[in-house]
Amino acid sequence: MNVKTFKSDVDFTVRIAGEGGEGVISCGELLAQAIARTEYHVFTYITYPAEVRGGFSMIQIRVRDWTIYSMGSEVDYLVVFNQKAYDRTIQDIKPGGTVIYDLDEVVPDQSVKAQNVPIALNKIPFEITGSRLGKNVVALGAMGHLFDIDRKLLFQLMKDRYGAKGSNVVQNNIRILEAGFEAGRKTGREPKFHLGSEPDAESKYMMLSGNEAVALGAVAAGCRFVAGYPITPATPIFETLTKIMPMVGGKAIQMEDEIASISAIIGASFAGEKVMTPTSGPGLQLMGEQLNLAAMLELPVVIINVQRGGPSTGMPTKTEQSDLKFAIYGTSGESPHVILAPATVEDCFYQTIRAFNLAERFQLPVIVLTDQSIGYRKATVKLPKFSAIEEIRENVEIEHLVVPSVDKITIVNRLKPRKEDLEEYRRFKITGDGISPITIPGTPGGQYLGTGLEHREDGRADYTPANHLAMTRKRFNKLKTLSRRFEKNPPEYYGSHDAEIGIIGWGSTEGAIREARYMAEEKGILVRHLHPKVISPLPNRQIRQFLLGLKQVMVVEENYTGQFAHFIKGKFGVTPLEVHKCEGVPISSGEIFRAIEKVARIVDEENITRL
Amino acid sequence: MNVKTFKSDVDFTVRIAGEGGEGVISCGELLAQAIARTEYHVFTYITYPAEVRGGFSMIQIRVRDWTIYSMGSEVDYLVVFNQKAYDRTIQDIKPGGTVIYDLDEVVPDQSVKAQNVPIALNKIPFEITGSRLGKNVVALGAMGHLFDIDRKLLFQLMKDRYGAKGSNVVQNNIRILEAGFEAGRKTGREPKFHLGSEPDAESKYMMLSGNEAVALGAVAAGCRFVAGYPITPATPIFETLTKIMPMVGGKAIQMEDEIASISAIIGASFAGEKVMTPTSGPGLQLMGEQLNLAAMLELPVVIINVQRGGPSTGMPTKTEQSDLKFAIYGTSGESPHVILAPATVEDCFYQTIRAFNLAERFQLPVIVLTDQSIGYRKATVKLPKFSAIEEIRENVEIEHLVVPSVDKITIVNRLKPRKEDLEEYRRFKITGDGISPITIPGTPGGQYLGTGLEHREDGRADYTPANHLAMTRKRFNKLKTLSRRFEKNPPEYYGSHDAEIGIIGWGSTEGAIREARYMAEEKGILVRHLHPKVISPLPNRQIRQFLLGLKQVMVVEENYTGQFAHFIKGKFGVTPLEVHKCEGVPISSGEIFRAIEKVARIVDEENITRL
Amino acid sequence: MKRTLQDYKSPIKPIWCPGCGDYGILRALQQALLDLNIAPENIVTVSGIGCSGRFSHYLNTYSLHGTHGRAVPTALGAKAARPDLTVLAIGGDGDGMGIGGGHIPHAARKNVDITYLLIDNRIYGLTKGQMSPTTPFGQKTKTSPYGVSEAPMNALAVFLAYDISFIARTASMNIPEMTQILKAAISHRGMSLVYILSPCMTFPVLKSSEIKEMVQPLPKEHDPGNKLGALELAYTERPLYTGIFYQVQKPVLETQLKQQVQAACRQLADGEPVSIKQLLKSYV
Amino acid sequence: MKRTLQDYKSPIKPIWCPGCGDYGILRALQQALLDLNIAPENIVTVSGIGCSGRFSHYLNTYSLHGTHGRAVPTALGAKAARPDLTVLAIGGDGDGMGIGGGHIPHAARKNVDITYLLIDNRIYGLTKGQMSPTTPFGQKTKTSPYGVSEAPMNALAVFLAYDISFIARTASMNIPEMTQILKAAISHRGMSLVYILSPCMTFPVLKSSEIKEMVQPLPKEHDPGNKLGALELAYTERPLYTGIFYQVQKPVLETQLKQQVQAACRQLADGEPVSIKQLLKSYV
Ligand SMILES: Cc1ncc(C[n+]2csc(CCOP(=O)(O)OP(=O)(O)O)c2C)c(N)n1
Ligand SMILES: Cc1ncc(C[n+]2csc(CCOP(=O)(O)OP(=O)(O)O)c2C)c(N)n1
Ligand code: SF4
Ligand code: SF4
Ligand SMILES: [Mg+2]
Ligand SMILES: [Mg+2]
Repeated sequence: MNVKTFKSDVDFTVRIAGEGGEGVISCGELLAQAIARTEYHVFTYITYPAEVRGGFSMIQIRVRDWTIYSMGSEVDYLVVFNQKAYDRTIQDIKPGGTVIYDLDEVVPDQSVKAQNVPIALNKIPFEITGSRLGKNVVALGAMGHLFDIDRKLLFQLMKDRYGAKGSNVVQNNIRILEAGFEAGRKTGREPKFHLGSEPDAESKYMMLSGNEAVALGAVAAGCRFVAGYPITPATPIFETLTKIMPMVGGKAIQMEDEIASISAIIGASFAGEKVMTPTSGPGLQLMGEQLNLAAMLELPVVIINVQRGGPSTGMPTKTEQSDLKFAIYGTSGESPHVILAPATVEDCFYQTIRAFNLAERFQLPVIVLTDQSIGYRKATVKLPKFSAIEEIRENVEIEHLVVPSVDKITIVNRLKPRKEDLEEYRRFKITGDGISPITIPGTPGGQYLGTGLEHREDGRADYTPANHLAMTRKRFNKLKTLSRRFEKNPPEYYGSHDAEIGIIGWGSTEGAIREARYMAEEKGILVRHLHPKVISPLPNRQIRQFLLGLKQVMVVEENYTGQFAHFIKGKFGVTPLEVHKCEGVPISSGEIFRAIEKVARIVDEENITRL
Repeated sequence: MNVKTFKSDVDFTVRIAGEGGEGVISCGELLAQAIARTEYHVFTYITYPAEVRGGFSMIQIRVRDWTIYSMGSEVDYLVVFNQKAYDRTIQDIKPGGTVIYDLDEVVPDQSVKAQNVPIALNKIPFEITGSRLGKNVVALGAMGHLFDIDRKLLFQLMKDRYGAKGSNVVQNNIRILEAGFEAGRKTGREPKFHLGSEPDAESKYMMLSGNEAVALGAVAAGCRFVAGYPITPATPIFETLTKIMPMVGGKAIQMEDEIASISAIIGASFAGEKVMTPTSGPGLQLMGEQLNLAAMLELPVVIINVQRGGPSTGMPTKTEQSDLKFAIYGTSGESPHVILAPATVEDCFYQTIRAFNLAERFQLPVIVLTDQSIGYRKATVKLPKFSAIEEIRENVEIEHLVVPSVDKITIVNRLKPRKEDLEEYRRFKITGDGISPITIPGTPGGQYLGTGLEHREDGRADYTPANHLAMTRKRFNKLKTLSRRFEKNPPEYYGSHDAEIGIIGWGSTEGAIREARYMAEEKGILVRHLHPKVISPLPNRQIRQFLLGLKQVMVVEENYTGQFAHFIKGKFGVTPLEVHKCEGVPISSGEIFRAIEKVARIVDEENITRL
Repeated sequence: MKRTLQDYKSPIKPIWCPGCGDYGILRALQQALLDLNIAPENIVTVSGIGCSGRFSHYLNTYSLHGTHGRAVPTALGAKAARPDLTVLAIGGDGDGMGIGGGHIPHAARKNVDITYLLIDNRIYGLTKGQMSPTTPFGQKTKTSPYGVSEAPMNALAVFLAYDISFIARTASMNIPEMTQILKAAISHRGMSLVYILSPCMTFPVLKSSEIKEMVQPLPKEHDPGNKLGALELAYTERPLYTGIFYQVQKPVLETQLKQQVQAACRQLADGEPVSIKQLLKSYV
Repeated sequence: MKRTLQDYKSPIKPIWCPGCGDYGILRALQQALLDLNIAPENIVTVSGIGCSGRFSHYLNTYSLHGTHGRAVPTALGAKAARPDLTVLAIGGDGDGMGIGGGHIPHAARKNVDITYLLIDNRIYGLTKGQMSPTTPFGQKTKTSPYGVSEAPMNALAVFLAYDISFIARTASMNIPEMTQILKAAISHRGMSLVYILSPCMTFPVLKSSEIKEMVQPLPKEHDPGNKLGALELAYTERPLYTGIFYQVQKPVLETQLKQQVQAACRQLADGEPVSIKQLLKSYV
């Protein structure tokens, strides 16, 4: 990786903040969408209030002429709809940044070094429509002016968004938008960025949230059966799927709770479908018993767990990486399952496909751990090479399993029995790699009993000591086979081989860590960064190789107890420096960078030897 | 601890085996009960079939003139009701042991070195009553003869057991029992042990199963509200409580499922009661969301988890220690709770009391992990000194918390607010030790909001970053306080300080490890044995001290993946030799002893230095 | 001491959307508690998760805002443990008929003396507009973009089949009627269910105007002791009747539990509860 | 190919207690499947946990013996995924009305075309004799040593209120009647529930002789389309009627799901399902 890629010509951050119900998010999303149609990259981060109305709400948009790795820590443009929002966010403004605010509602703090741009956010729409609604559209127009966005593009997007509400609403909004442009112009500030005058004719980028990427990944992987129950912040995955599943001939069913949801997908998987259910901590909590059943029946199921602030109901609209140990150990007794953690919005798409491939190939539950910040983050995602999507029906060699990527997507199905397997079919046959051929209903002679009780190869319940040991071993053997496969991949880390400091992270923090590394490299501190996607079973050999030669390793994660750090410590005998954040908001590159600096000083001063 | 105590004059093991429905267990229990009324100690181990009728069933009874630590590995007397039971158990007979069997149903293996005692187990009752039932009573009579048990005592016990079925049933059974004695006499074998002629007039011993000990411990601790749902092997705890709770003025309610059970006890704890629910793995699985709620509301609740063979429905009637990590990490997000693991039947009583004390004092959920083997094991348990049961209503100093024992039982209640606390009552006030005074309904001015959402000190929902961090810290602070208290206890290990080999175990394996240590000491191998009862949070200092000077440490547990060993490895940087058994049956002292021998050889040969 | 409405209000200001039906219900509930003059410290309120789950935040009672769907068994535990308290459970249509629906018949069978306010807005409000068990067939919502394809539940009929010992329906804008019903419900010995139609402003599947149009008080001649009659009225779709559909006296959980203690103690030698010493000695 | 009863039997021999009602039910079910001549490989059987949960072990079908209380939503998933299969769910009174009771009304609302055999022996058999939701008031069991203190559930009334589209009651010893009912239930389009009274020999709360004494076929004139009539008969305690109480035609889940696909595709340019390429491009 090259240090130079960190520098960009265009790289700025906009934050819009207000109260739930003021249209904060839609304002930001329209802006982001408009920019995504240009040649620039966009990355958004959203905080919703837990309440439907009221409560603090914000969206942050980073715009860049190159791949974006994180939400950015300081804000160039701040748009605030009321005093509370101003007070709560003003400390994040970059010195000299621009603050747009309602001139009647907000009294800016004169001690802050910023360019204040008061606009009549409330009055303007009121004069046009007689209603108090529309300040978000004024703000959008004002930004349209400042960033020199093509009006027609914004008009089009407004039409797409509000068209269903009738032409009157669209017309009003367009008039407000016009007035917003005018208000922007009247501030006397020249457009700073020219963000493309025409929608990019043949864009190669989708604009996706992490949640949407997961939903699309499932469809791409061949999933045609989803059962779910709404829960923040996973609801958008399910909502997206209720819309798109029927478009591809699939099914998405809302159930009465999470237990019923996972039960339904187990039934559907037993019947032969590729299945999934999306949820968040409290929902996954209710699914454990059935998750265990799926492991025991050796049925492929994929569960998406969009982590939120915990424990208990906790902070539904906030982010946290605190379900790691729960996802791994949250089932009674001992049963194998796999945990994947996508690192970016794009990765949400590919790791979801991978989750299905692994679930099907190894006949076990796979949990994909994302979180609120990645789920609600929107980013530009490159379209995959469609010519490289390969559907392989079944019996893919384990050696040929690859990680799906923009260049190659392989779809893997479960192992079908050969004719001779059906002669005296043993569903849970003990094999070298632990995987037994599986029949689906409709196959004559393939009938079998799948029971959550301990059972023999032929499915019959059997509690004898030797059988329990043999079948436990068989089930865990699948995990071993899987580990062995992935151990063969080269250790995929970023940064310099000569670094003395290593950072290990997982999930949504990748971008922030990556940027922190760039910042460190600029200061001459070399850092190596490992970000495993398969986080259980851990890629032992890869991590060991990564640790080789380091003087200090840091583990970055968003929780209180340092869950991933414990694994690294327990399994590899190192004592990592734990960088946690447990505040419901993502860790920033700045915070990580400061930790790196500190470690660098210690490594220097204390003359630590390499691990 | 003295090596000599291992040797006894009377120490023998009886096993009765047959099919479910043949009265195997009641035969064994009557025998054990009779012996428990003498001066001898008794220890039983039971395997039930999962089916109501049919399937293998057995009970093993060890009799000794001194404290018994384990079920014993070889059998002196084997009673088998059919060929299947014979085939399945004969390999466990001690060379020269006695085998009693039905002469019509069983053909003994002549290659086995045992004394065969055929008896007409089936024919005798048929001749008396015309029914096929009663072979267990014949066997009981025959053993009555062989062990020289007072007939009157057995008659009395039969009356107690079958009295409710009518005098006819009792009379028939007594006639069959007589015939059994006669059949025993006719074998020509002299009574070998004289097991007391009269019931001990003033016995100081109870005969309890681990499950009963838990139920009684709850009552002793002041628990007066239980809600539960039947699940093997925890059902007897709940059944016992439905009977005894009303006797002490308490309440035990059967709910529609485990979610409702834990919900009800949360409601009752909120209302001010000491509460409990007993369950097993799949049930605990369903309780996680509410367990988390209790942690967030900081309400005392005690959950008993009687572990069974897992995962999923698994092997309900078999034993396993595989819910350890699940008990610790089985909740979403990060919330503190405490895990206790009783080591003996007696300990089930005292650790349950302790669980309530800790739950109340620290306002958090405490999980007591027992297992099928300890739950169904019956043993003689010394009555506590009643004069030493102290009920302290509230505000016990944390420093004064002691481990309840036969000599001293202190009952601890939750921390009540003082008058000034109520002036502007803050239920979740941040204090030095993390514990805030708690009101119960009916207290004027004590009204508060308890929510599973993240909240401020006064209970109001609050998701701001600083608040989440502060409250998470507060909740975990309670665990820290608790750890600090227990770290002050001296490391409680058994065996020699000079030992080079250490064994760490937890839960029901204590007796087997203890015996294995004695066996090793007899061979001149010194061993040190640590058996922590608080297994989460782990007593770090104690374990560290225990490890000091060892050359090799073994961790013994009954599961597949070595769950406790992972903690020891992860937290203390040692690589323990893992001795697992994952077969649904308890590990025996012999198996552990053989592992010790092997380790001793390695330590010797490889000249390992002390840790 | 003369109590006022203020005594039942917590210092937290409601954050429901303007016009939300929950405001009226909160108002009526506070009024009912005041009219019955129940000391706030003797009230336990347990609520589920949803917009309606927020009630516990706004009442100056011992308030437990638990998890989704578990308000009723939690309230049951509180009442069984402390029969001296007034215990309320509150939740929405998703909370009480979706995820938590399995608990209701069993609370009914135990006939625990709690009052359950089930607030039906025919939508999942808090999670922003997904279909609920009472959303009408064909309705488009965020999770039924092609229209709901299942039949809505007739909640009243189901509750009658559960034989809950007090069952009433009312509407969030009928504050006087609702207050009267709530008073009757709280005063009833045994489980009482007050089923409240309430509009959601933000996801308007059930609009205020529709409710007003549909509801009508029960015919005067209806006998609340007549279950089949109540069922027939529950199946009537136009009008949607409001009032007390059903009320009977049945054994109450708390009394039953007391009788268990009496029965247990009668079996004992001296008819008194046993001490721990006696209890342990009985296992010798 | 002429099938025989043998084709529906798995090689595993039942281990129920002698005289257990489950034997007769197994027999009738196998006979019904044979009479309908359904290929064993096209049948999915999902059972819960309990003595009655063992049915899946003894049928030569695609059999899933799941967890306690989840047979119905699991079966629902199988059927929704594969409408071509015949899907059965089987469980006991504890499994289906206790822990699993919350799922039934929602399967009913979806009207998924499965047949659910709910076997009521009024006790928890497998766990050895604890009270269940239908154990009579006052009955002593292992967890009600002082007598059950709650009202038993009137299961039929509840199922009628759920509006399950086919509801019948029968008894385990009435093999010919049960076979006929099972055939009608399996042939019914939509969710069918066959509620079977069955004696437990080992924990005899409901005895064979009692059942025989109590049951009687429904009056001939009963119209299964008349719900209130069915409710009245369901409330009749003596005799306990057997036969088809209720049968109506309603939209079936599988059809509804198909219609969703059609609706979705109609909205698309060419009326054909989209490819993954088209789908992704719509997010550009
Ligand atoms: C176990 C669990 N699953 C899902 C959720 C998400 N959730 C919160 S409220 C709600 C539904 C609320 O609807 P309703 O009960 O009708 O209440 P309303 O908001 O309409 O008053 C859901 C699904 C949750 N909190 N917990
Ligand atoms: C989650 C869970 N809780 C409890 C149990 C224990 N359990 C197994 S079967 C059963 C009740 C069975 O009763 P019923 O459904 O009436 O079936 P029957 O045995 O009478 O046929 C219970 C409580 C379990 N297996 N899983
Ligand atoms: S979303 Fe609906 S139910 Fe929720 S507060 Fe707003 S109006 Fe009320
Ligand atoms: S316990 Fe009862 S229900 Fe279970 S198999 Fe025996 S007779 Fe049948
Ligand atoms: Mg609602
Ligand atoms: Mg039953």
